[in-house]
Amino acid sequence: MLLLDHLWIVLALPLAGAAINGLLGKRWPQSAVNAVGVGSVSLAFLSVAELVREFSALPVEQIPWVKSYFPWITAGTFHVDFSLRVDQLSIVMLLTVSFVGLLIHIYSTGYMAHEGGYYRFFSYLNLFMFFMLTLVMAANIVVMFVGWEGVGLCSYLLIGFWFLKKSAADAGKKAFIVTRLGDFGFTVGILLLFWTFGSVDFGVIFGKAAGMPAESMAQAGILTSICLLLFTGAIGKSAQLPLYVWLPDAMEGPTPVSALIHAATMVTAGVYMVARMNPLFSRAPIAMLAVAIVGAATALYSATIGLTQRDIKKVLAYSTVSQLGYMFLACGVGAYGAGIFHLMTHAFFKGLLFLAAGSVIHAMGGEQDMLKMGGLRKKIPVTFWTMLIATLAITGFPPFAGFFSKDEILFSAYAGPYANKILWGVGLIAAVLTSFYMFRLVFLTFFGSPRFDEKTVHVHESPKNMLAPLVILAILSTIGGWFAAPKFWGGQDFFHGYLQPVFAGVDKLAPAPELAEEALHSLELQLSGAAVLVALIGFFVAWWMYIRKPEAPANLARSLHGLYTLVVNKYYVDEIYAAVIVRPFLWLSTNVLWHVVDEGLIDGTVNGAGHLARRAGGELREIQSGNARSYASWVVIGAVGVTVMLVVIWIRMVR
Amino acid sequence: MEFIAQHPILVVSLVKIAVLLLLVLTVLAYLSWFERKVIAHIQSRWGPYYVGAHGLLQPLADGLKFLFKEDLTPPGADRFVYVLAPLLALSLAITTLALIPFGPATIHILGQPTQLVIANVDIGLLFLFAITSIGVYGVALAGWSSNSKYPLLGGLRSSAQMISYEVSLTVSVVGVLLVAGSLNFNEIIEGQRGAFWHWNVFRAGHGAFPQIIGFLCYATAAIAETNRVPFDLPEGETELVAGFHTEYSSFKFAMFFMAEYANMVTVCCLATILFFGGWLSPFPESWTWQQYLPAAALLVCAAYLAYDTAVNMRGIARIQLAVVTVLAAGIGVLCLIPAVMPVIQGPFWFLAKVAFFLFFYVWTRGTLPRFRYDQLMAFGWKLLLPVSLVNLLVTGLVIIWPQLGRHG
Amino acid sequence: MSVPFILFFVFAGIAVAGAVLLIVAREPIHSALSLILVMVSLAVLYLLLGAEFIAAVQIIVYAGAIMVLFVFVIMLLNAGVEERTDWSKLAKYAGLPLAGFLLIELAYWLARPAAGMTAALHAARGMGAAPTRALSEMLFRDYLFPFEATSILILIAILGALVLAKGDE
Amino acid sequence: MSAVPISYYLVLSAILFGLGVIAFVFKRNIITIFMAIELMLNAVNLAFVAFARAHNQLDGLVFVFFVIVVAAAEAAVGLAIVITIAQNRQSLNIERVNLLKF
Repeated sequence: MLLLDHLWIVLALPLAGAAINGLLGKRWPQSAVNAVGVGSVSLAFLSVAELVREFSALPVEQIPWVKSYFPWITAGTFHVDFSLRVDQLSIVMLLTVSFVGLLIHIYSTGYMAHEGGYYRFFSYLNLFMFFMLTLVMAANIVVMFVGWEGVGLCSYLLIGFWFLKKSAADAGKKAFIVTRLGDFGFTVGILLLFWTFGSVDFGVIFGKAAGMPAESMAQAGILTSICLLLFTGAIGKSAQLPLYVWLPDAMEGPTPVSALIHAATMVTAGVYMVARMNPLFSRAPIAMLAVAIVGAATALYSATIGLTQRDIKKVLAYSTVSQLGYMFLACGVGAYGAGIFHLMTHAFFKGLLFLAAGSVIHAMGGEQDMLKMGGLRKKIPVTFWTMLIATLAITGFPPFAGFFSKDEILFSAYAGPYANKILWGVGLIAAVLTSFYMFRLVFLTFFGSPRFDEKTVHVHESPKNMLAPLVILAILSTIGGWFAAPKFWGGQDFFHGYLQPVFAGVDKLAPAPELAEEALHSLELQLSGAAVLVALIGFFVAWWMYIRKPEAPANLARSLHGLYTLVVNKYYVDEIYAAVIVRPFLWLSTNVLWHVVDEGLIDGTVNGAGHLARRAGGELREIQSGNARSYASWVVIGAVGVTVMLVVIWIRMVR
Repeated sequence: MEFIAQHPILVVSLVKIAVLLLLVLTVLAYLSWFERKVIAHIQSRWGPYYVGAHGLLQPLADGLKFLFKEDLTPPGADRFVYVLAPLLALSLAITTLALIPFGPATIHILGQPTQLVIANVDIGLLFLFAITSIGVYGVALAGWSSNSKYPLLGGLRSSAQMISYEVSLTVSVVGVLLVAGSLNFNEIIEGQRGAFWHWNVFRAGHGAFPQIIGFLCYATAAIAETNRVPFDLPEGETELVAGFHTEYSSFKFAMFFMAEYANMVTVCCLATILFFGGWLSPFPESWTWQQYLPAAALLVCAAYLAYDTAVNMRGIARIQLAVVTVLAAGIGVLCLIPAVMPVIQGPFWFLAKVAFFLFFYVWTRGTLPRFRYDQLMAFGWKLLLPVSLVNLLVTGLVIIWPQLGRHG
Repeated sequence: MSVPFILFFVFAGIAVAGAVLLIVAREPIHSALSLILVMVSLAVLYLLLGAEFIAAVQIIVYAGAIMVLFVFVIMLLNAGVEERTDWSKLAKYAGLPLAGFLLIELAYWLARPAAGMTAALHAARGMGAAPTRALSEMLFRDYLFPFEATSILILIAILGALVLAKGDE
Repeated sequence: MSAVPISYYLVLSAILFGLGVIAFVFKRNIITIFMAIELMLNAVNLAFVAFARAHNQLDGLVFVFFVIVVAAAEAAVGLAIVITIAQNRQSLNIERVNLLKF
């Protein structure tokens, strides 16, 4: 029971690591920084493992396990404890986060070896781990919000890690600001939550929510508005339409950061939050629908953009966005379990993809343009094979991890409690595109003839401490799916069984349509067949375009010129935002807020006060004549004043 | 008229004051004669000799001389202060004597109880100090007002010196106060009742500590306080002509002169009271024959005078000395009258002791050279004050020793 | 008109006269003398009030030590007639009138028997002289700490005076 | 014989205090100003004694004692300062000692 009683240890470890590295690490050798950074995270992972062991020994009635450490904010009826909560959902998240985090830390020791600010990097990473774990273990939404904003901060710091590079700094700012937009909604949602339930504690909220009647499509109520507001936060954090724009730019950050924060963990916080709030969402159908639609739309939309990107990391970024869209689609159709499952598998293979991409870039000496690569298959085999596995996983070939999760999402979109054929179709198309651009990536990078100058660029395989994580993640991406392999595939659906208690409410509210066993099987078979077929189509198209006829893409681009340019330029979304939002805002800030309000009002007031003080001082100064008799006279004046006052008071008393 | 009837105390006091004033003035006058005589003999001279037998009329001559000298005021002098200074000096000096008890608290003169003191104040000692402490002004103001550098320097010196030594004077007396436990002269004296070994100088045991050191400090400080040799810097002829009273002449000068002697007397009286049992006789009271001592002393004196008259004197001097002899004999006989005898005891012993101290004063003057000013100050602050403080400390410790023992 | 009244008025008059003299005198030494006059008469008033000890201390310390110090300094610096510069307009037009006003005000408000004062009067009649012994006991028992504190203060004052007087040597 | 009413003493002390204040403002000679301060202290002392008498308490007298002691200390230091000032500025006129201004 050590860790169950002292959950804070899990958080304290990375925080301590961050503090030590951040404060002392500057003059330390890299080995020491590694020891602290990686050591703290590995300890955190071990403690999580121990926590899982203890948790599994816990009797059912004690779940969820909540521990409150100290009252944090108390204002009238508004009371917030710093309290942590552990249940199956957070266990899954904990394991994923801490393990992937650990691997990526190890990877970073190799990848960042030649970078300046080494200690800073690891301190930020550890800090990020701390906030992410806080977010996951939070027992009330305020503490969760702390983690939420904390990871945002770390993402900002890490995107702008090379802050001397303007694009990096701008990207960091962009990420921060765009996310803020979402967080605004999130904050309002929190207030609304408190206003509705009189508490911010998950236990209390869910308890009260369970008593509330489910709202229908016809009449949306407070729950709907809460959920929508919270979901805006999720949109911002998880880069969904229309706030996805920051994520591609976030690729300015070091690749491990992209892997950890912008693929595996942080961006999935939105999904986690929605899943965590499932008792509310399940009672707000409109919100559910919104989630599903946004998810599906994002999945398709960003997949299309992914088709034409040339920067290897950008491709992965857009694929991340679309995969997140899948997860929201899952949540939206009530298959939270599937969503979380896809979250986990995605963490594995997307992390792997990024790390592999990082390894490629490392091998290419910083080159990120796929059109300047090619034929790397032989030169960096380990990277190649791991990346191939990851690609198979993401495109959903059995028996890789992605297959099960994606298949499950599509299935529940087709036949789940909130089934919706259109969404299913969209998801399917997105799957085609996904497999296309992923294989495009693989072909462009590893096959064909080298399109770079072999003299200048001598490709080399990455060091062990970078390859080891790749291998481990590859293994996970391969077998990771079997947790959830449905009975139909001979698995025993461990994952759902495990998460069952958390999402119990949903199934009660919206039970899956009853189908006969064999009908179910046939349906599932057909759907998954479709999925695999789709993936194959994507594969062949990619193969045809980039292996058989390398000139085809150019022709296609020429023939569909307008569409092509549109997509290449990401539908000009950034430009539109710039024109519609950023410029007016800038103009407003410059001409109104700055020149009028700030300079005129605020500075005017402050300087005015200063001038006034100086003038007054200049006048009063004359009193200091240096003539002691004048001073004596002042004393006399004071004495007279006091005595007169006393006399007056005395008279009052006597009367 | 009936106002006086209401307050007989006023009458009595007035009478006392008159008597005392008369006595004191004559005594002061003759002190100068006494001093000159003693000094002369110390320096193996004759001293005043021609005015009256043994120069006994010299003081009268001096007085006349002072009266008839021209009384001039230096130009640019601050007239008011210039006149004020000597008045202040003398009046204060004499006023102190009003506090001195010459005899037991209550004796009977003409059947009614009387005190041989003008003002028996509850805290007489403090008052005496108060008055003497003002005495400084006489000298200081004199020095300042006569608008001349020697007096100014003299005044400065004297004020500095008097302030400095006043401290150790007071401190050295405090030891006695601890022993006596009172500020009233009569009580202090009564505390020393018994033979001479009960006097504060020698008294030891049960809450008392011999004040011999205290007395020495007191004597030294007192000499300095009265600007006498060897501490007579304010009027050091060799460097300051005559110090603060250089510019003074005639009667004002006489006032300073008398003031100085009056201060001497006061100081001696104080020494007698504080350290030597005031008007108590040095012998155990069981010795009843001692009550004849005053008469005896006077008669012996008269006898010697008679012999002297008969043998050495010629002409007018013989007559004068004869008168003195008769006076002495007469007083001696008077002392044998039972009614007078108890009255005379106290004053006799008191005056005897005071006389001794006055002689001691003159003696030191005849013997010791003058200090240098810095030596004076150093002596006062670095030696006298610490010693008297230590004396005070030891006395206090000895007195509270029993309590200490009881507590711890 | 009994003796105490006469004495009071005589010495009160002397005191006030001395204070006025202090103001009008132009020679510092005259001011000093008049101040001494005030102090002595105050001592007498203390005696009237039955505070013998305080009276004695008043004369010994104030008249006998402090004022002597003043006179000494005046002699040392040979302070002549003070020059009547009038540079402080404030003192001329505000300080002095207000000071006078203060005097009148205080005197006026203390003249009327204030609350409880009359009762105090009768209490005062009965009381005899303040016994020095009791005073000393109070001083050395109840007020022991302040007493010690003042002794320290004196010591410090002496040191300060020494340092100042030594000047730059 | 009747005692003098306490209020007489108080009035006297008030008058003396007021005169002290006047002197304090009116005089130019530093030493005299010092004396004015002493005068005020004396006036206060008188009030103390009077009140002590009025209330049959000795505390007032003790205070007077302390006031006197402090006054002594103050005079010692103050006069030392006066001497140094006089030596530095060759004048005792307080209006000439006016370097410490704006």
